[in-house]
Amino acid sequence: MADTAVHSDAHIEHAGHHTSTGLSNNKLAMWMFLGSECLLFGGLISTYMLYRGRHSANLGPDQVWDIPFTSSSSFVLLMSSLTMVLAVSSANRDDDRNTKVWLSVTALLGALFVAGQVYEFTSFYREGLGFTTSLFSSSFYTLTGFHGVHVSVGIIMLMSLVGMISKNKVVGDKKEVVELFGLYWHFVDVVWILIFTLVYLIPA
Amino acid sequence: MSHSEDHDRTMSPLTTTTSRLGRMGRRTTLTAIAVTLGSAVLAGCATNAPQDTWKPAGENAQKIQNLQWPVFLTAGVVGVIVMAAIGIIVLRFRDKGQPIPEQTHGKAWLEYMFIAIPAVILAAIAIPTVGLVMALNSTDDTECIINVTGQQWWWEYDYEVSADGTICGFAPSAVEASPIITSGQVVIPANTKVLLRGTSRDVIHSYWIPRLNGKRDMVPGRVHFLRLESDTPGIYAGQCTEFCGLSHANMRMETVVLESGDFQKWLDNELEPYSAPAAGTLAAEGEATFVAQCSRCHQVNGLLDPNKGTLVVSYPDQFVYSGASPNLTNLMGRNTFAGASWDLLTPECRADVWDATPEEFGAKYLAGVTPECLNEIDLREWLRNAPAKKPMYADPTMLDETDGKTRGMPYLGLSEDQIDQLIAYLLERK
Amino acid sequence: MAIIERPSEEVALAPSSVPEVATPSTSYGIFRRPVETTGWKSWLFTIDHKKLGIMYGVVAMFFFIVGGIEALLIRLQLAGPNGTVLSADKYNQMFTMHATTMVFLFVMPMAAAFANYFVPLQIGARDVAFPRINAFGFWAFCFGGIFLNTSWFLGGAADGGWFMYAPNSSVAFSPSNGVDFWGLGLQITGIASLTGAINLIVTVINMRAPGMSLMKMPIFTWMVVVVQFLLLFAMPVITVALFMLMFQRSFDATFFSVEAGADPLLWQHLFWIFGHPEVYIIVLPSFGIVSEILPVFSKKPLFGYPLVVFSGAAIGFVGWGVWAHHMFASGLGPISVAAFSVATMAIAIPTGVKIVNWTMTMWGGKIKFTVPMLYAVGVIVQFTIGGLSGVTHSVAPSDTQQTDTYYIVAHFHYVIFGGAVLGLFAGFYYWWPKMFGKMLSERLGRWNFWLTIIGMNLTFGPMHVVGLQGQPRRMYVWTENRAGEGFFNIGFWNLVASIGSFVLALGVLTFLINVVISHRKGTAKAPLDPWDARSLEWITTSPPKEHNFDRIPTVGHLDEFFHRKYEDRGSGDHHEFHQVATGEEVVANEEAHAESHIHLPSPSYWPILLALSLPIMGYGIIFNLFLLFGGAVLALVSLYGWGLEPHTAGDDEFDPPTGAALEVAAHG
Amino acid sequence: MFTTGSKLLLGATVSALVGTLLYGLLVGGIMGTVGLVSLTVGLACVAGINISTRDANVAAEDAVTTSGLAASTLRPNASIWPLAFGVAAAVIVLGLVVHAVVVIIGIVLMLVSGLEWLLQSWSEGASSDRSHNREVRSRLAYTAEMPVAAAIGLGLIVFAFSRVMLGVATKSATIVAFAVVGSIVLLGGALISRSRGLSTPRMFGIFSVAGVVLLGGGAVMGLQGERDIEAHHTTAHYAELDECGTEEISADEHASQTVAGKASSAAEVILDDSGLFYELPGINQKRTGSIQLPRSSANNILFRNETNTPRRFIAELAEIEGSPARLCTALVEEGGVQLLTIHYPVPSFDPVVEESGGYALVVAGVDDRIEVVVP
Repeated sequence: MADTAVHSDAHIEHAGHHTSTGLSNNKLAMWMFLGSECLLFGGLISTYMLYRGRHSANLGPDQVWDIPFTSSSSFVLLMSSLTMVLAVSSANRDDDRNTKVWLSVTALLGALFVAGQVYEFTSFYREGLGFTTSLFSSSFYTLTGFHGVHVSVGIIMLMSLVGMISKNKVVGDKKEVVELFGLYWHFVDVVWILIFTLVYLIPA
Repeated sequence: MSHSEDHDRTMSPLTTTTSRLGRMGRRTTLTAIAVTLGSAVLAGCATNAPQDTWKPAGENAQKIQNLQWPVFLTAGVVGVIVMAAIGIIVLRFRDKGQPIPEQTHGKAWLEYMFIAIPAVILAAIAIPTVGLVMALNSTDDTECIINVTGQQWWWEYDYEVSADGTICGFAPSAVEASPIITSGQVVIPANTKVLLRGTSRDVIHSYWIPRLNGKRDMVPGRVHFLRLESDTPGIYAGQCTEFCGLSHANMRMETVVLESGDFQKWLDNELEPYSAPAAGTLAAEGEATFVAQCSRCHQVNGLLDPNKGTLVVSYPDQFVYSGASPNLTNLMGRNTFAGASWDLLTPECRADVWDATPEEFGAKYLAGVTPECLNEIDLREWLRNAPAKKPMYADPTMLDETDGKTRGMPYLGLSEDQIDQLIAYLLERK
Repeated sequence: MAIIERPSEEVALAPSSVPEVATPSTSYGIFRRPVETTGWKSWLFTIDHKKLGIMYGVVAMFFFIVGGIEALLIRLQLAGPNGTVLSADKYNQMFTMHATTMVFLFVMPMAAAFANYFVPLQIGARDVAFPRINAFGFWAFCFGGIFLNTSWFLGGAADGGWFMYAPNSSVAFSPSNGVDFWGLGLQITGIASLTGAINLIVTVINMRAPGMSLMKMPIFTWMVVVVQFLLLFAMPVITVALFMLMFQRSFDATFFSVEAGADPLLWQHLFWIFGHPEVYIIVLPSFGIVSEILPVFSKKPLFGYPLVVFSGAAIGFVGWGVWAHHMFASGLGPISVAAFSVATMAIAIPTGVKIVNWTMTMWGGKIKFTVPMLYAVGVIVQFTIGGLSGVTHSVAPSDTQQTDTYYIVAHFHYVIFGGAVLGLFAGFYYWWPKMFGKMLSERLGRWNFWLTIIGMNLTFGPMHVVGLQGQPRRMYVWTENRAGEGFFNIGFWNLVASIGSFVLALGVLTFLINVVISHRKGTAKAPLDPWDARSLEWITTSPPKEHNFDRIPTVGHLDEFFHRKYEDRGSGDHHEFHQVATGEEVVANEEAHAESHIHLPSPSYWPILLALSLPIMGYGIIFNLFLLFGGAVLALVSLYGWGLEPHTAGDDEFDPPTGAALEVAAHG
Repeated sequence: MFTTGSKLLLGATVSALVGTLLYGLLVGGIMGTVGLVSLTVGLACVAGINISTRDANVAAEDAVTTSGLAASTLRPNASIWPLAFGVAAAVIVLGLVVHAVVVIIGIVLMLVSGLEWLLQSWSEGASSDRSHNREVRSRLAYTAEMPVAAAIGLGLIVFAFSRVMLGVATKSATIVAFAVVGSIVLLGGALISRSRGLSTPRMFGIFSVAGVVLLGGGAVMGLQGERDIEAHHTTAHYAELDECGTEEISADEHASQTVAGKASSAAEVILDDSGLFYELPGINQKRTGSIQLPRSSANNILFRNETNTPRRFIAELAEIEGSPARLCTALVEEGGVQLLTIHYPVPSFDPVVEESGGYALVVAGVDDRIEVVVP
C-alpha cells in the first residue's frame, strides 16, 4: 500500500520546509517500509527453512531444482538492478529520454524474470509438485510467489512511471520518485539473492 | 508577581476539591494494601477445591510450590512497598500552597539504585528457576510409561507393556500382559515415577493435574512428556487448559493413585477376559443393542458378535473425524463418563469415594459403580441425546468439512427400551 | 493574520445572467477535489490529523462499548455454575471477539487517536508527514473493524480464541466463516497500523520544531515512536501468519496440517513474535500519557526523563526476545524455557524503572489530585499489581501451574485495563479541553474514576483467586464439582467478578454521561491552560486551529511551555521558580507573530476509496471471487488516482477567480 | 436537482436495498444475500458516478447555463471508439461461433471501448477549451488506463516468454533462450540510450517489433504445445507397486537426507551395525522388539541410517481398505535421516491386521523387525 502512496504524498516540498534530519520524508518512509518488508520476508523464509525437509514420501527440493536455469534468471534480475541504476543516473541528469529507456529495460528484464518464474512453477507442477503436495511445496510456492508478486508490482509501477514521465504527470520531484522506485527495486533484488542462496543453493 | 496571583486565583476551585480527594485516596490505598495482603495469605487456605494449585500432592507439584511461595511473597512485599510509597505521597505532597518545587530532573545514584535492586531480586529468583526447569524436565528415572492421547473432548490412555511383559512394573497375575486402554481416569500406582507420553489426534490440548504437576500441551504430530507421581492414594482432578473447541469446558480428567496392592487388583481386573452377560437377561439384550448401535465406534475388548460369533472390532475412524471413541471395556471400573464431564456415581457415592482417607480409598475406588450408586439421570440424558448434553460438532449441517464424519457422539435416536438394555449391559462392564 | 490556503466555502454562482463561455478553472464537477470545510463531507474526506484523531477516538469508543457488552455477556454466563445465557458456540465467539475487539479495535486505535492528535502538536508540526496515508489508515481501521463485526450476521464470528492456535483454526475444526473474517479483518487493520507506523515515525524523525532535539521531545511522543517501531516490525510477522492461515483455509495449503508433517507450534511462534510486542504496543502509549500527566500535576519535571525514555526503548527492544514465555507449557524443551524465563525477568527491570520514576516524580511535588491525576496514580497502582503478578509467571515452573487459568486473565487485565485503559482515560480527562475546548466535569469524573477502579478490582481481583483455585480460562461453563468450598470457593468469586463487571460498566457509562453533559449548549468554554501544562500542544488555541500553530514554536527546553511561563529567579544551586506569564499570554504572543501564507494539504477522495476496496476484497475472498476482482480494480484505480493527485490542490481549485465562476453542464 | 437518469438509478438502488433487506430477513441464504448486496453496491456506485458527473455540477439545470450552452459547446473530435465498439460486437458474434475465449476478448474490448467513448464525449463537453478538456480527460483516464495498460503489458510478456520456454526442446535450451533474450534486451537498451538521434516514433516502432516477435513466438510455441516434462514419481508410487527394495528407484535421485523437527518425532528408529532398534525421545534406552504407538494419530517416525550402506526404511501396514500396504522412504545414505508420518487407523489386534502379518517397521535388506502395537 504504502509504496505507491509514498511517492505521491510528498509533504509540501515546494513550500521549502526543511526536515529535521535532512532526509526527505518520502525517502525515510520508503526505508521504513523496506525495513518492515524485511520482517515479512524473514517470516516467509523462516517458514520455508523449517519446512524444507518436510516432504516425507513426496518430492523434495533437490529433486526438482534446475540450478543453471534459476541462476540465469537470477542473473537477469541482477542486470535489471544495473539498468535501474542507469535510470536513476539518467534522471539525475534530467535526461528524460534515457530515464524512460532504462526504466523500460528494467521493467522488461523484470518481466522476463517473472516469466522465468512462471515457467519454473509450471514445470515443477508438471513434475508433480503442486501447491498442496507437501509442506515443502506450500512454503516454497508461498515464499517465491510473494517475491514474484513484489516484482510484478514493481514492474507495473515502473511501466506507469514511464507513462507518467512521458505525459509529464509525475507528482513531486521526478528525480526523487525515480530514486524511490530504485530503492524498492534494489530491495526486491537483494531479497531474491537471499532466497536464491537459501532456497536453491544451500542443499536441504 | 501579579501574574502568579491571578494564576492562583483561577486554580483555586480545583485546590479545594482536591483536599477532599486526598482523604478518599488514602482510604482506598489502605484498602488496596489490605486486599492484596489478605488475598495473598488467604489464597492458601481454601478448602476442598480439587484443582487448587497451592495444594501439592506430588513431588513435582511440591517442587513448584517450594519455588513459587517465595516468589509470590517477594512480589507481595514489593507491591506493599510501592503502595506505601504512593500512600505517603498522597498524604505528604498534596498541594497545600507550598512553593513550586525544585525542577529536578533526577538523581543518578538513586536511579542506578532502583535499577540495581530489582536486578538483584530477579537474579535471585532466576537461579533456582533455571535449576527447577531442568529438574522438572529430567525423565531418566521413569518407572512406568503411559501414553496419553487427547481428542475433542476426552483423553485416551494406553499403558505400555514393557519388554519383560510388565505394566508399570506390575506383572498381571493370570494372563499375558496386553496394552490396557482407558479414558477419563488414569490409574497410577503410588510412589512410582510415571511418565505420560502425550500427543493429540486433532487440535492442541493441555494436560493438567494441578496437585501433581504443572500443565503440558499435547500437540498433534508431536510427543510431549509429563511426569506424574504421588505417594498419597486418592483422586486428583484436572482439566484441559488449552482451548480446544466447542466443549473445551467439558474436557476434564482425573488421576487416580492406588497403593501397589490395589493397583495390582485394578490391573488384573482390567486384563480379565470378556464375560458375556447371562443369556435371557436384560443385559444380554443390551449386548445385542450395543453391537448394533455402539460398536461401530466403541470398542469392548473380547466382545463377540452374538449373531456371527466373530470378534467385534470398532472402526471409529470411519465415523468420527478425529478417529477414536472411548474404549468401554471397563466403563464401570472408572466412575466418570463423557470426558470425565459427568459422574457415573450418584453425588453421595461420589462424595464417599472422593472424601475417603488414603487408607480406605483403594477399596472404595475398586468397588467401581454398583447399581445402587449409578447416576442414571446423567447417563440416560447422555444416551438419549449426547450432543444436547455436551456441545459437539455433531450437527449434520456442519459435516461437509469433515467428509460426513461426526465430531463427538452423534444423536442416535435410541428408544427408552434400548437405553434400559444398554444401561443393564454397561453396568456389567467392570 | 495568517492566510490559510483552503478552498473557499462559498458556492460559486453566476454573478449575472449574461451567458459566458465556460472557462477551464470552473468547468467540471467530477473528481474535482473535495473542498468542504464544514458538514459531513469535511469529515469524510478530511486529511487533517486532528479530525482523524477525533474520528479514531469515536470509532474506537464505539468498539469499546461493543467489546464491553461482549464482556458483560461473558460475565453473565459465568456468574453461576452451568450458565445458560450463551450457548457454547456463542460463548466461544464472544470471548474471541471480546479480546480481538478490545486489542485491535479499541486500545490500539484509541492510542492511535491520541498519537494522531497530539504527536504533531507536541513536536510543533502543522500535520503529519503523509496526511492522506493518515486518512487511509483511519478508514482502513474503521472498515476493517466493521468487516470483522459483520461476521456476527454472516454465519458466526471467529471462535478460536484471540490467538487462534492452529490447528483449531482449520476449516475442519472451525467450519464457519468466522476465522476467515477474523484473519482478513486483522490483515486490513494491520495495513492501517503499518501505514500509520511509517507515517508517525517519519513525522517525528523529520518534522520536529526547530530546537527540539530527540531528548527534548515530550515523553508521550517518545513512547509513540517506540510503539510505531514495534508495529513496523511486528505487523509483517502476523501478516505472514495470517496469509498462511488464509492459504490453509481457502486454498488447502498444508502449513498447519499435521498429517502432512506440519508443526502446529509454528503458528504459536509467529503469533507470539507479533503478539508479545503487541502487549507493549498496547501499553506504552498509556505510559506516555501518564508520564505527561504526573509532572504537570506534581509541578515537577519527569524524574529521570532520559531513563524513562531508554527504559521505554529497552522494553520495546527486549520485548522481541521474550515471546516464548507465552509457550512455557507447549513443550519447547527445557533450554528454551529457561532462557525465555530469564529474559522475561529481565524485562521487569525497565518496567520497574518506570514505576519508580513515576513515584519519584510525585515525591516532593506540589500535587493537585484532578481526575487525570487520579487516573495516572490509578495506573501506577493497578499496573504494579499486574506487573508483579507477571513476575510470578516469568518463573516458568510456576507459570505451568498458572498459564491458561483465570490467574493469567487477571494478570493481563490488570496490565491492559489497569495499565493501558486507565491511562487512556487519564488522557481523555487531561486533553479533553484541548481537543474540544470544553472541560469534562471533575465531579462526574471522580464518580467515573472510583466506579472504574472499584469495578475493575472487583472484576479482575477475584480472578486471581479463581485461577489459583484451578479454573481454566475460555470455559463456557464451570461446575460446582470443581468449585470447592469455604471462603475461596470458585463460585463465590465468580459471582463477585460478574457483579464487579457491571460496576465497571457503570463507570464507563458515567464517562459517556460526562461527555454528554459537558457538551450541552451553554457550558462554559474551557480555559486555555486549565492544568498549568508543560508541553507544546498547549501553546495554541483550544481546540487548535486547522494549521495548529500560528507560528512554529522554537524549542529551548524539555517542557518548553512551562519554561515560557516560569522563570528561575534563584542563583547557583538554589532554584526558585516564579510565574512570569500565563498560558493565555504565551499563546497571545504567538498569535501576534503569526506566519503568513501557510500551505495545508487538501482533502482527498482517494484514501477512503482505497480503504473501502479492502473489505470488498475481503468479502470477495470469503464469498465470491468476482467481488475480489471488483475490489482489486477499485484499489488499483484509487492508488493511481492518489498517485496522480498533487498533495495540495492546484491554484484553480482554490477561491474561484471573480467574474468567471460560471459552471456549465457537460453534455456527452 | 437530480436528472431523470439519476432518479432512475437511485430508485433502482433503493429497491435493490429493500429487496436485500427483505431477502436477508425472510430467506437469509448467504449467496443470495451477497448477490443482492453486490447488486445494491453496484447500482449505488453507478448512481453515484452519474450524480457526480451530471448532477454535481451546480449549474447543470440552470437556465442561464443552458442558454449559454450553444455558444460553449465544441464540435466533437474524431473518435476511434465507436469503431472499436462495433468491432467488439462483431468479435463477440464471431466468438459465439468459434470459441469462448474470443467472446471474452470481445466483451473486454467492448467494455474498454464503451468506457473510452463515454469518457471522450464527456470530456469534450466539459468546456470550450480543448487543451483543458484533454486535462479533464486525463485526470480521470490515467488513473484507470495506466495501471491496466501496464498490467496487460506485463501479462503478455510473461505469458509469451513462459510459453516459449515451455515449448523449447530441452532444459538447456531454456537457459540459452533466457540468456539470449535477456542479453538482447540489455543490448537493445544500451543501443537506444546511446543513439540519441533515434526519434520517439522509431523507438516506439522498435519496441513494437520486439513485442510482436515475442508475442508471435509465444503464440507459436503455445500452439505447438509444451515439451514433455516427465513427472517425478514419489516413493508412495513405488510403495504402491511394491518396489520398496534395496535397489535404487527414480524417487531416490537427489533425495534430501536431512529432516527438520526432531523434537516432534514419536520415535527414532536407528539402524547401526548391531541391528535395528529404536529410542523414544525423553527415554534414553535402546529398545528392540515392539513399539506401542497411538491409533488414529499422526506419528512422525525418524529413521537414522548409521551403517555404511544406503538403506530404505519401510513401514509395513496391513492390507486394509483405504490404506496403502506400506510406506517407504527414499534410500537413506550413510548418516542420513528420513521421516515417515504414519497413521494407523485400525488397532493391531484386529483380525484383518493380524492375518496380514501385523504392523511393523523394517529396513529393506535387513532381517530385524520392530513390531508395532496399536492399541
